[in-house]
Amino acid sequence: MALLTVREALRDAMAEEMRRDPKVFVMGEEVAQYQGAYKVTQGLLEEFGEGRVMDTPITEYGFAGVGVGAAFKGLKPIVEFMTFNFSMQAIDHIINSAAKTLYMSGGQMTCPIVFRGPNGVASRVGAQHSQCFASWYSHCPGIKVVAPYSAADAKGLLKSAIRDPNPVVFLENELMYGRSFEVPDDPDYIVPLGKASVVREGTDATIVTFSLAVGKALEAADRLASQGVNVEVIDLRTLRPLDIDTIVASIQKTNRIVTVEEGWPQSGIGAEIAAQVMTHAFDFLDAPLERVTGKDVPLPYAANLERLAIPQVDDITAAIRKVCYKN
Amino acid sequence: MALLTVREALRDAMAEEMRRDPKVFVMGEEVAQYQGAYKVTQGLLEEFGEGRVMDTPITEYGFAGVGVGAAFKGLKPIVEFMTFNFSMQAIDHIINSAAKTLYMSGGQMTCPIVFRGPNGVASRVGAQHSQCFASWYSHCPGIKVVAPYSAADAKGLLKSAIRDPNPVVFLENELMYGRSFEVPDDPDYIVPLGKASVVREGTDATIVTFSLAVGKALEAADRLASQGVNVEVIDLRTLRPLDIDTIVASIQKTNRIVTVEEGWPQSGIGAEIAAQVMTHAFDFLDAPLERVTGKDVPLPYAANLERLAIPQVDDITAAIRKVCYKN
Amino acid sequence: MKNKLRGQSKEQLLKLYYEMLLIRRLEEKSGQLYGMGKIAGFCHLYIGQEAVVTGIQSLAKEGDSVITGYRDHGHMIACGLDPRGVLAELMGRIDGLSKGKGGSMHMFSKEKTFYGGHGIVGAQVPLGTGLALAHKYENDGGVVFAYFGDGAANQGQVYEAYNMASLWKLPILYIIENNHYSMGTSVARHSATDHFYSRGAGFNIPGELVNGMDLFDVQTATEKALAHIRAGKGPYILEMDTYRYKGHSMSDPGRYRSKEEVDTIKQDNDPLSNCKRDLLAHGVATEAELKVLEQKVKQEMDEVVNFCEASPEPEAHELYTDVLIEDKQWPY
Amino acid sequence: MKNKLRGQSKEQLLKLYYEMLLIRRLEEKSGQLYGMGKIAGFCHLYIGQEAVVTGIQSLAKEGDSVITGYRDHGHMIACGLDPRGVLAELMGRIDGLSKGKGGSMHMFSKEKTFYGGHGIVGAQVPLGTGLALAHKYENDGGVVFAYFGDGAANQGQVYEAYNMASLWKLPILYIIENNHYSMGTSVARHSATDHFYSRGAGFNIPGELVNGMDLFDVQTATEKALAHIRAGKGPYILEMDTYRYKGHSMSDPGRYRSKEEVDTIKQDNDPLSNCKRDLLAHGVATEAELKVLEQKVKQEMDEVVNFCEASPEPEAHELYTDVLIEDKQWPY
Ligand SMILES: Cc1ncc(C[n+]2csc(CCOP(=O)(O)OP(=O)(O)O)c2C)c(N)n1
Ligand SMILES: Cc1ncc(C[n+]2csc(CCOP(=O)(O)OP(=O)(O)O)c2C)c(N)n1
Ligand SMILES: [Mg+2]
Ligand SMILES: [Mg+2]
Repeated sequence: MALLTVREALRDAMAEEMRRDPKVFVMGEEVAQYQGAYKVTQGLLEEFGEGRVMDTPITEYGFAGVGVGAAFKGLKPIVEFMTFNFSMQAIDHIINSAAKTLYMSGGQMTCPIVFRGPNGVASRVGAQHSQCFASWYSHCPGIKVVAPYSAADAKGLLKSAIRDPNPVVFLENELMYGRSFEVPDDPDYIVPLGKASVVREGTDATIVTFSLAVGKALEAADRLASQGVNVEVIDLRTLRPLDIDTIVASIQKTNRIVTVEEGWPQSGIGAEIAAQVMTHAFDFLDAPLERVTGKDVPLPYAANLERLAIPQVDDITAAIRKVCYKN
Repeated sequence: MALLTVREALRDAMAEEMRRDPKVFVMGEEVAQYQGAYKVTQGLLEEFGEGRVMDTPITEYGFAGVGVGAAFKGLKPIVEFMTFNFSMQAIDHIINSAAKTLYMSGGQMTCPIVFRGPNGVASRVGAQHSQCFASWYSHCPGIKVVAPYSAADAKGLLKSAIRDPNPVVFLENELMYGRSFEVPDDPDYIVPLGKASVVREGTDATIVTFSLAVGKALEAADRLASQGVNVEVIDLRTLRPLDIDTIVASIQKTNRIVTVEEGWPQSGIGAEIAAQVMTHAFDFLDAPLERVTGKDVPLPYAANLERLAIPQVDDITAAIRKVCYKN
Repeated sequence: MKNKLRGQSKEQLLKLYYEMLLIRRLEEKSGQLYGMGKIAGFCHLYIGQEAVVTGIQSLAKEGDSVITGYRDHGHMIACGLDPRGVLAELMGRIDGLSKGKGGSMHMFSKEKTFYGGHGIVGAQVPLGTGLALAHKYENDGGVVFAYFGDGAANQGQVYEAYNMASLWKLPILYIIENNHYSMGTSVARHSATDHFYSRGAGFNIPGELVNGMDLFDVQTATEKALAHIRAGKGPYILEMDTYRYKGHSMSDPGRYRSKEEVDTIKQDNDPLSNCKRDLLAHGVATEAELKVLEQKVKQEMDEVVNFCEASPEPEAHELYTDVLIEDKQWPY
Repeated sequence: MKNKLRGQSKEQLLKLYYEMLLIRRLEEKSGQLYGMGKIAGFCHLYIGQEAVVTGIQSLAKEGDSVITGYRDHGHMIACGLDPRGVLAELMGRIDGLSKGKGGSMHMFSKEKTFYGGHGIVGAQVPLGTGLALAHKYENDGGVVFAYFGDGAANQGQVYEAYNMASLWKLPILYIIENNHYSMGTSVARHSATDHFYSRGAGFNIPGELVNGMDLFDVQTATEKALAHIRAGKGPYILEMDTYRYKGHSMSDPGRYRSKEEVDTIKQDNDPLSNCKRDLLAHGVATEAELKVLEQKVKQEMDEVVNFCEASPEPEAHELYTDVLIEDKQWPY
């Protein structure tokens, strides 16, 4: 085990896969000479050269299309969006060109591409730079959607995403880049897409969450433990396909569930889990599912309002207490 | 009352509002000389001239931005997308420029714009031309999202949308354009945004749906009536803000609910309703909510597969029988 | 004047004429089958533009790549694809190139390096540029042929692609099929300029206007452009002045142009007639020989239709296949 | 040489110099406050480019509209906005132009017809074109000034907007502030061409390259462009050759260029020094007079900072306001 930041883990994942497969390359704004706007591609240009680490102009629609075209021809592009907010310019190629073409071609045209970059709220960057795309992308068939929390998962999942023959949307979180975690040394360490992880076992209630909010959920669980409430925390890790089995198994044990996400509530990840829990675990529920989400507003800039807009540990503990009827 | 097609009702709504307010204008591909790709803007060029009915090049990103800019300056554009599939090219302006700017400007910058056009599955046009955007748009704060079924609602809601000071995404359905309904003659007939409509009263179960699927729900209700099951049908009409009160009131009566939508299941409209029903009506539910949705696949072209991919009356009756435990 | 035919052999020349004929007959047949309800949805016919793709693809080499929009039937024929795979797809049958799941606008052939068939106006331009990036990455000498319309030529993504292709010197030929209309909107009403070939100048890409109704003019211009591209000098733009005889898609009554306008072109500047005229004038073939060819195409088309009519719809389970590649080999 | 100052009065000239100074000091102060943690997130300083917006806006008329990207503080000053509204916004306070809810990149003033402050690269170009459409629609004689960077100049939406603006002859001046870098990427590395003004040619829009470090050159070019636009001849492009002294945003260490490169420009071609030199050379003012002005700006800035420090954060309920306009007047 080595202590690595999420940033280093992601970089290592790319570097290892680029060593392993000459068809893997990285493209995006500032990924080469600048070493990445958030330094996630640090050192890649030096090791792999300009031909495989390509700075692009600020033309997301265009370069996402270029990436998809290259993938149609068998290359394995990793397309970095400086942040996923800018993927809105490119979303037509992600959905219409990457996600739908395998189907529209009757299985002929594969598109082994990874779209990655920071997603969701960063810090004080305002409404246009803080959107969470978890719900949008995971709504759509034809792609896989990943959103890791720990550095080990970030590395293992990104390696899986690069090797996966399908288009993968890989949602990172800028505020996680600097956090450190133990990561297995084994360069063949790899985490399967589509499997959630129980990051803390518990018996009284289940929190289902992903990305940065996993940390807040764990903190909430710690606090609740000292109040005698024993919470299980599930890190979804992959949002499409969604690992409902792990969620249902947990509910069968705890009978209570809270979802936590930073994105907007309406038709978010929590909504989908609510619907599936109804279908698959209705009779096990001792309380209605509670959702903790980002507030239903564009993200404000002011420090105090920003804090109010995103889920805090207190919101999570309150939701757990509510489903446990401990008010 | 007059018998009008949805197409005529939409045209009349635009024409009446253009007569009423000189700041209202229409722009989009083929809206003027061609009279609309689906003839929804029939006659507008002749009545209002080139200055107010403007054909655009096929540049959705650009002309959506132009519309938003014009709205910032106080005009009231109606931007037609030939279909909402192409709004993916423009979605950055719809969300980042139109939906978020009022908030980011502390309330200064208004954006009274309507984005309208056919949404979802048409007939045999394949995966790139059949996506339903109900979930994506209704996920986002800062806009209202409307999806009418009947001609009267289409007219009354579009008039409201044009008068509304906020950006409105108005999702029509190509297959509905030719269907006729009674429409009040009163040119001041207008339907408020944000209110669902109980289109059929019933006692045994509730169907919540919108757009074209309302017709299928009514057909299913008819069939079920002959089997002694008395179904209430709610037409949401507006997807954001969602009228949860009408849904909850119905569940308090029927204790059973089925949602029907043509879009993909994951984090769709039905998912949101499931979550809200859990919160607001958990104790009234005698069965878990059932979702009837488009299949989780890109839409196929072949006639037989297309039929299988979208909700049919049989799927709805089966879901109702399931929540009524009549299998 | 012999030069006009560019020194091509009789066999080569007849093959070209045959291909244009095949495209036209296939399109006519598609129109008929559409009328009979056997083809549905959007169906965009290529009639009138046959010389463009036939001329250009006649200069393609093995390993080059092709990509276009939704008006793609002709391009597939020019790529050497069996018309049965095309028509069966139009009819939504399992023997279609996409097993009936794509339809008219969405067909592909990895074998013939034909990369679609794309329904979103302009999308094929960055996608094609990505194919070119792959050719350069693999250093395989291949060139991309990326076709798009005059309407598509206004799309912003085209200019984003131009910039990258030029900056990175990618091997790609951009072909603007200017058929004078973007659906119902004439070029004068959708574009600030009459022509599009010169818009590459702002991105250091040479461009040229070509008579797209003359197969041999198309070939000559293509040869020059390919010399530039294959020499590693980066992209090139050819704007083909051409014309579409039929409506934009099957539902278009075509009120935005006069019958005279269409008829004049059909009579005076039809690409097939032009070619036939040249073949006869240069003594390449006799009227009788060409008649035989025409008969052959007709017969071939009948066989194609019979085959397609007999092809079944995809089985119901196909609804759920090809959404994702189910790769059981993880961790790969 | 008197001509150089374009016959402007002493008052006018000193106002221009004052404005440039004010922008620079405001930006320096913002940098300091950022360092102290009182400003956060993205903050893009305009230092080095002051002559561009000052020169151009000096020729704006009442009723004209302005729009730009995220590097917008200078533009607001040039539009006559109170620096307190700008700095309070940067600090996330209720007296900010957006009540603290927008931040550095998102400020607006309907009163001063300043339409933002937009965070998505390139977005302001179609948005500005829409403002121009509104001016034409209302036939109010107004012109739009739409500013964007060299990096933004590659965005496809720019060309879509060019095409519409030219086709519809909209009253808009497109100003490309070419500061030679798009974040860490030099023009040579992000663009197939060294310059951007000539890309308008493909859309029938005239364009010109201007020394953006010289206030008076900027004014002269702007005057010519505005004459074209106000005569109803449609859009015009001015590419301003300029330079950004600071990092792209506050977190940028600037390793992509040498200290010498930056220092040379600061020393030899600073827009404020250039202006000062001209004012002195033409006897418009003495060193002492300019010193007084500099003192005045310094003092003003101190007052601005004091005001902003005292301004409170928005109240918690503001989290939920301004999402939608709550209009109680339905059916209106
Ligand atoms: C982004 C987008 N907008 C609109 C459409 C609808 N549409 C399909 S083809 C077409 C006209 C395209 O004209 P052109 O590029 O000249 O090609 P042509 O049809 O003449 O071959 C339009 C508007 C689309 N498919 N994609
Ligand atoms: C669509 C989009 N992509 C990326 C970014 C991130 N970004 C912000 S500014 C910038 C560089 C822009 O450079 P330029 O247009 O030259 O303007 P300058 O910053 O030099 O004023 C980038 C990449 C963004 N805001 N929007
Ligand atoms: Mg055309
Ligand atoms: Mg720049």
